[in-house]
Amino acid sequence: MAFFVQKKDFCVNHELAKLQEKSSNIGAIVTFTGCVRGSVNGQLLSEMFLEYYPGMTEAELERIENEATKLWSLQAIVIIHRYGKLQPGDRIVMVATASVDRCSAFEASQFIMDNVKKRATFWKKESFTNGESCWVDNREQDFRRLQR
Amino acid sequence: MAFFVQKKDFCVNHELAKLQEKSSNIGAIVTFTGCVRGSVNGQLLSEMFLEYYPGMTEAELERIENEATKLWSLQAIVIIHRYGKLQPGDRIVMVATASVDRCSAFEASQFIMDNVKKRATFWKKESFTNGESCWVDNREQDFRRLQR
Amino acid sequence: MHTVKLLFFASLREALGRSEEIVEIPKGVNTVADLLSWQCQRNLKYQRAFSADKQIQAAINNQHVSSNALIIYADEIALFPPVTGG
Amino acid sequence: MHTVKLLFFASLREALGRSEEIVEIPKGVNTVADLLSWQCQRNLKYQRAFSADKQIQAAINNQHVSSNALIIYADEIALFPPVTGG
Repeated sequence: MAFFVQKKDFCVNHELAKLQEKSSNIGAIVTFTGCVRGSVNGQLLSEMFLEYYPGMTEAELERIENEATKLWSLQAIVIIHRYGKLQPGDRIVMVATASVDRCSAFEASQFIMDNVKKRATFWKKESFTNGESCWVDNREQDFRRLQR
Repeated sequence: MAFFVQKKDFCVNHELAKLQEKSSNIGAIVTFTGCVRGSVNGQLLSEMFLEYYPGMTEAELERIENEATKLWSLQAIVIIHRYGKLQPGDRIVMVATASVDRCSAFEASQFIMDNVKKRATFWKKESFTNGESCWVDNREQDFRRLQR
Repeated sequence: MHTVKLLFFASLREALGRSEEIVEIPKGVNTVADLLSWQCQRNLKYQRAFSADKQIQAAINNQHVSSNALIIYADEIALFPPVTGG
Repeated sequence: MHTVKLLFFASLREALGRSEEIVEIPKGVNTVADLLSWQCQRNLKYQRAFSADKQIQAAINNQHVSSNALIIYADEIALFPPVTGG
């Protein structure tokens, strides 16, 4: 079980290798990688800024990992989430789960990602090539208001 | 959409990079990696041999990919499955799916893996450190018989 | 007197122009909901920053807390818009 | 005469000691099921290799086919135990 909140990018190969060192009986590894999209609602993105709440964020990621290990038999988990300035195409987050069987690895990975999205204290601010920028939460609300 | 049946190992980083070249608007990439386990039913594995049916295997992987692209909006898929002699810990198969959203990437990846398992014409023969070896299908039947 | 350090994040931090603030919690402000409505009454900037549609949430001791959570024992309370990580 | 090339894979190939065989399909052997039971009657080795618990499956033109599929137009039929890839 490991989690990292960091500015720098990460190497998926390296993380998978570290995961496999944890147990010789891993049969399935699922990774989810979230990336900065090139455009949002048709608007070209120039940059994403990620803010986080030091202390609580790490505590929340740990709680999520603990919950996952109680629900599935997992041999290893790693969560890496970046903060600071990111460019389109950059990796934002990776969740990797390793298990003897495929279903546990898939279900745990989805559980962890859903909870990282709902509970991990990160906030995204998107800047667009047209000079505009806004916090994703506002955009979501605006987006929902537009759809009504 | 790409699929490879090959003897040699593959590099997950390299495959992810190729996937991201396919579209600038990828938000989520899910990879499933299946590996040779160290032991099976408590027996230490020494080697796995994978046989496949050239021609039909590739055709079946292509059919599975086509079905996935009809069911989910995916920007890229890659399936890599190895054959020949593999050691414990070696990668056997990788399925990677890229989409704008997380759910499509996850669901498509599971769909593809389930179908690769049920339909792709590969057969595994496991050799154990105690000198025994058997085809996985027989082991499955023996295993099920044991459990009755 | 109940002195509390408030931490502000993301769009709330930008709207208020500050990332933290030490405040004296007035009598009768016992829950997170009380705290948010008190913030609204402070001035126009706070009123807009804490308006209902902003869905401001709180955390105490590195844990999410609901709006009816008691704040009377907290010495630090984080306030922020809905999280958008992952 | 209906000549067919049979391909054998995995444990079936090992049980029969060969990976393929050209056979003349006798009259009345019209479906995959007919083909499997004909194989069983050939000799003891074939009978064991094609016994029901082996769950031998077939493919024609690179497609899985069910046991009641017609084989009368096939010039190549693959026969194999359940697949165990992935």
